[in-house]
Amino acid sequence: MWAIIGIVLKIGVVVGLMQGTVAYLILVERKVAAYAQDRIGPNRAGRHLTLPFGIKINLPFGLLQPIADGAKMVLKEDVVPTYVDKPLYILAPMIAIIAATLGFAVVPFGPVGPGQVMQFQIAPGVDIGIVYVFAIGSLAVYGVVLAGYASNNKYSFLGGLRSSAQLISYEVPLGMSILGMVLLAGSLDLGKIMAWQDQHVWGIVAQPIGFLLFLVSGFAETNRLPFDLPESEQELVGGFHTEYSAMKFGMFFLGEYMHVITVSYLTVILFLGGWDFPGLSVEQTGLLSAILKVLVTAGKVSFMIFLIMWIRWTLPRFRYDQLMDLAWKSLVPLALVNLVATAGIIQLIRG
Amino acid sequence: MNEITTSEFVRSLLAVLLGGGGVYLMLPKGVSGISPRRGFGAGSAAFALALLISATFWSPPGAGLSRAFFVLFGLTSIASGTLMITARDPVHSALWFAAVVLSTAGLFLIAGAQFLAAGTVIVYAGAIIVTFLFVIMLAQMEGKASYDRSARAPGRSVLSCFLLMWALAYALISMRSDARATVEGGSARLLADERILIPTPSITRVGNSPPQSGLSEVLRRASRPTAQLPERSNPAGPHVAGLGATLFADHLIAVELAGGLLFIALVGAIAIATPKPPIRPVVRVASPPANAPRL
Amino acid sequence: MHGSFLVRNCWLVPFFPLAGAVAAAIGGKRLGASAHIPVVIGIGLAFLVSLGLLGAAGADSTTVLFDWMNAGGLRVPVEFRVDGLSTMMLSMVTFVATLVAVFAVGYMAGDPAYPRFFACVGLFVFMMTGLVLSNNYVLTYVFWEGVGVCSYLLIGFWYAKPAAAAAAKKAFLVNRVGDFGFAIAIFWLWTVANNHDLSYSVVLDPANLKLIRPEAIFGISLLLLWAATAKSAQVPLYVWLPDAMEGPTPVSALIHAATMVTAGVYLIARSMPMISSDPRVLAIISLVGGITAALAAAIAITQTDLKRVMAYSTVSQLGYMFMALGAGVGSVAQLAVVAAMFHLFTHAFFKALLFLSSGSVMHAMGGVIDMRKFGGLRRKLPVTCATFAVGGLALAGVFPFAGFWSKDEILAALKLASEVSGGAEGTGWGWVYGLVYWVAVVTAGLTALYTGRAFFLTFFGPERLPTAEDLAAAGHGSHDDAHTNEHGHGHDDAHGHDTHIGHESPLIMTFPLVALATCAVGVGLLFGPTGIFEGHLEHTLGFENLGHAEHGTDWNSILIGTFAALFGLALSYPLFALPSRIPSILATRLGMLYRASLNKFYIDEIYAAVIVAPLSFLAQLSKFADVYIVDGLVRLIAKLPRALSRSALAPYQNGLIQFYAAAGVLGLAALLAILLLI
Amino acid sequence: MAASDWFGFDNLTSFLLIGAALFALGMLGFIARRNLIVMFLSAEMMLQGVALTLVGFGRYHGNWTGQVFTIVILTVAACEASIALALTLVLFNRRLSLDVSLWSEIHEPDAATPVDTLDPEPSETHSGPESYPHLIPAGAEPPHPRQPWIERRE
Repeated sequence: MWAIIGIVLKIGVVVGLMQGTVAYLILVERKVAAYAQDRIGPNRAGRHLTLPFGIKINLPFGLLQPIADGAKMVLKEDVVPTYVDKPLYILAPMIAIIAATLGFAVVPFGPVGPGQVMQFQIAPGVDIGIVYVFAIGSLAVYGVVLAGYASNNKYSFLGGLRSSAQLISYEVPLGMSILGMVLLAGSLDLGKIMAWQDQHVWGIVAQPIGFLLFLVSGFAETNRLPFDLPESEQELVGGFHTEYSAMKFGMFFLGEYMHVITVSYLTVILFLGGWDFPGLSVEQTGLLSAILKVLVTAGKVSFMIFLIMWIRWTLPRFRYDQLMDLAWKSLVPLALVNLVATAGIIQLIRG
Repeated sequence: MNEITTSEFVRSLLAVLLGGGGVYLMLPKGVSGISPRRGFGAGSAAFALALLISATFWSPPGAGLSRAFFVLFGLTSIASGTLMITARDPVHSALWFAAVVLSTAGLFLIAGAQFLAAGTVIVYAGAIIVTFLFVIMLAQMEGKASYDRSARAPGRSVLSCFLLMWALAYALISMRSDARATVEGGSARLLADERILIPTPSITRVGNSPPQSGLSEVLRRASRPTAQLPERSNPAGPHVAGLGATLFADHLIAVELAGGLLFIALVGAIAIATPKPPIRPVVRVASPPANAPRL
Repeated sequence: MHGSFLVRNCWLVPFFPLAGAVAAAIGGKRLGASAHIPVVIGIGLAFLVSLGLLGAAGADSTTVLFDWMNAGGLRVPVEFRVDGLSTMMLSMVTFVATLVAVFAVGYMAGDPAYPRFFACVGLFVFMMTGLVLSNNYVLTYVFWEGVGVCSYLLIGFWYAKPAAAAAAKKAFLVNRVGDFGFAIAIFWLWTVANNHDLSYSVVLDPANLKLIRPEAIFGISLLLLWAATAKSAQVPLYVWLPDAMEGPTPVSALIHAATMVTAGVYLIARSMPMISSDPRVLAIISLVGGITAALAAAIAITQTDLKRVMAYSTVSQLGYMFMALGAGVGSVAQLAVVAAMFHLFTHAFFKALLFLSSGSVMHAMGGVIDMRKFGGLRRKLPVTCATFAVGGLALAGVFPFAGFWSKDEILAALKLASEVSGGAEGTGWGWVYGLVYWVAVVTAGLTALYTGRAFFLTFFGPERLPTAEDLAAAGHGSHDDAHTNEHGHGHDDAHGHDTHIGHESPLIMTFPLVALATCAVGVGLLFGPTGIFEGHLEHTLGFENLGHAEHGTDWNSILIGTFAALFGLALSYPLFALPSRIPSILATRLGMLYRASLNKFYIDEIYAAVIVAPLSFLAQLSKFADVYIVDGLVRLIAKLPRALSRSALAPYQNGLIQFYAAAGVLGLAALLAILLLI
Repeated sequence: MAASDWFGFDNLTSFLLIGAALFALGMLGFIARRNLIVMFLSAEMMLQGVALTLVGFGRYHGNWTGQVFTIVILTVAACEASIALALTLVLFNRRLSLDVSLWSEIHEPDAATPVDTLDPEPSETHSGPESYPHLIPAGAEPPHPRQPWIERRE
């Protein structure tokens, strides 16, 4: 019974934290975009704020902007266009956000394993870990496809079509890119993969090609630039979410950023050592080390998120045929070669 | 009718009759006099009742939460399946099938097949159904077609399939009764083989030799007859590792065959689907510009 | 060591010709005019191996290659036996086959189906050597049928020619009659054989033979004789052999003179330990041989076709062998078998020689073989003339040629047999042997007569060449009588054979002639008086148990035989070499006899009337019943469902795949429900 | 542990019942629906039923064979989907329709044309929520479009 309550608590904390983080990520994104374009970005919300009891605060960097954005989202009129397929239209953003959230169930955001003070993972000890993440990730495409179909709008429809093809295509190299790491660690459990990296080397050293493939495919899976063809504003005027407004649109937004977080976490765990840092090792089980490890992970993830944003505002968008060529003619063969080579080398070394 | 109690017989018959009637009402068809919406509503109500009756035959494994989840997933899978075959819009059909797949994956989890659950979701929900959706969208941009609104001989189809379902269910239920009856001293008639009473049939036990690696070991296991597979293979090890070990050793040939099949299917699909002129009998658009992107 | 290695690998003997045949069959198109190379090499290699085996013979050894059948009580391994009899036969077969194949290279040159010919020849040698080597009756039967098939293929080699096709069919059918007897014999033997083992080494073991009831032995022996009469062309089943001359001449030489027709003799000789225990069978064998020998010789005298004369001569000489085999009573048994086999051995050489010489003549005459159409060829064809003369002298049995020695032994054996069987303590069949003895003597005279006739008609008298009409009748100047126009190949004038008319054959054809002639002179002298042959043959399964009494040289028989031969030859010279009217006068005087002989004593016609016509009538009857009654019923029955389905079931074949699926499901569900409820 | 780990014959039967139901429903969809794609989906559902049965048996016997064969089924399903969809696209390109009734040439050469082309089975009318627009309860109601929504989509 207590275990269930504990799990529910954990779920609440993690989901809540993520939602909050996402809100602030939007702010970060806007700031990064502004710096990339030599602007200032949002800097008003939170300044000259008067709280009750006359307390005046002056928050920098527009720190309250997310709250304003959120309020706007929630309070706007929720328009359901006339000719949409209503059940699917409503279902689509739900799927988007649920799929993004569910995947986090097995992602360790700190040290896991026997002997730790606490399992920093909602569902610890799932030995199919990474496969579960992919299973849930593969459901995310429904949100986009259904949104495109249900909107009953040519642009949205094209966005949905593009999205389905793109996500299916990039799932293949995505799945294959991590197999090298899985082979090395000998487990699908994310915690064990981190432990292996602690005892040996980081995945980015052991599997540089795998890292690259994962990064590229992960970008495509999150539908972010340079792979945001399903929504590309210039061609499809927003693509699959053209017809969405208010909180439904906000849910897509939320889902996208949660995807970014998940992909960042996975990259960090699989290729950047997770909580691993000079001075930290698997054997340390104390509270202090646990906190340190969580912080280290969070720091790496923050860097990854920044990297993703950076790339978004740096690189131009692919053309659709280039996108497909990249997946099927470059990434898939490369991933196969990488996998075979890794397996061969492992076999050679282990005898 | 000795092996099955009257209550069970009546319940199963009721469930199949109600279910069949319900599905008949739910199927798209142009019967005058009944509004499709009302028919669908009545049908789904009847079917839900049938579903509940049929759930009385289930005895879920595990305890507590696990049992609840089993019932939930079981009901969802069958209900989604029914909705899939009665949906007017093929996109809805595909989505209901996705629901079937997800429920089935849940049932897999309860049966202890975690990897398979995830794999089913990835392959079916993630790839196959999305591809279906893609094709439906490509092919049916006009919306709902008339052929989606009329089932072929719904009465006849429902009759055959629910007769089949009832026969299968009857066999299963009566077999269970057999097991019980024989334990109590009755006689088994349907399958006069006492092996069904043994919880685990005797598969030739292969000595628990220490696990060896190496090609020769793999080949030895791959060429072993299936009847000689170990009864409980590596119950202690982690799930995926055990599955992988048996997959790539005991069932190596099946895996290789499946791989070959996949490859051939890939080649075949590409060969079939590559557009060859004339692509469509009705020319809809002017010829694309010379520098138009491929695909 | 060397010998045992060869004995263990005696399968090489059949293997080499088979490999050659397969190579010629597969690569025939590519090899073209050199298609003979693999076959000749294969047969030659087989001959070399046979020679090696001859040296290693004496070992009574079997080699089991693998189990062919193993079902219930029947176990048939593919096993080979190397002993005196088989090695003798092997070396003879492969030697003659090698020479004939070499001869055929020249003879068959330019034939459109050249590769097919050599493939068949190779296959035949494979079958024949397998027959000789095999160590059980079933395997022997397989090869027995195999040589029959090869014979069929080769007789009908020019299948477009109606006569050849008919002859092939006739040979095959008549042989089937004999094969039937062989099959029955094997079945019977299987039921009585010890442990149901059909191996020679088991069946012919004296201890095992004692276990078999005498009636069974009598029946089986008669059935084996039946089989042998067909394969070895004895009365009453000899009728196929003369017709078989429709095949190419090398085939006649190889198969229908030297090798295949000896299979029957071989079978009887092989089974001698079993057969010799029943004097009745022996007497019948001897009688059959005697009748055949005399009848065939009588027919041969009047035939005008050179090859046909040789064919009847072959039948007659095979009759001699049977006579000898039949003489194997009591203590004479071994002598009789040796005599028969020795005659078989020598006959193979000189008869092959005679056939090849005839072929050479035919080649030179542009396909004409009728002796009335040519004559006085001794200057045009000196080599052929000389070799033919050697062969003829050997056939007639003149000292010191090969035929003399073997015929003398046969006469001696017959005489001994009559002495042994006659008298108070004898079996009471002595009179048969006495009769057969004199038949043999008379036949010897007839043999010499017709041999001389053939020789003198061909090579003496005024020189005559076939006229243009004769050539046209023989198939437009092609090099064999069988090359008809409908054969399809353009044997036009530019082919060049017409220009050869009247010239000696090329070296590749005369070389085998000379080689065989040498043998025809030599083998008798080499093996006959020296006892080598007898000594070699003694190392044969079961032969040591045959009676072998000491016997001296029978000068009486030698003198009588030689006299008969010389008399025959002497008679033939004035009759046929010099221009004389005596033959025609004789023909008119003895009109009926002459016509009977010329028409082969109407045997074919009698067969046609007694056997073929009733069977044909029965076949017509069956055909009628089949076409009108059985077929009618079947059609009637067939119409019923057709009509039914057209009206009642066809609508359900409506092309809707779902309908089919639904029907299937409904059936499945109904079946399941019925199974569960009832 | 023992209680929750126990998987008896009755538990197996539950799995088998659900599997059988999925199988039969899939069969029903296959023979009753006329859309090619829905038919293929139904076939896949039959495969799901079989997979469930296999997994149940595997659990019951305590070995991997059931799961291994479910993986094989997955493979076959993937192959089937790829080939079937390719074929469906080709068929669609020929007739511009996914109706399976249009592909009924496999019948007796002189048999009557299938029932569908002569006398189409009755189908539902397009009376439904989609034939006129949903209006948001705000402002004045716009005039009704007279055409059904499908025709206006061009």
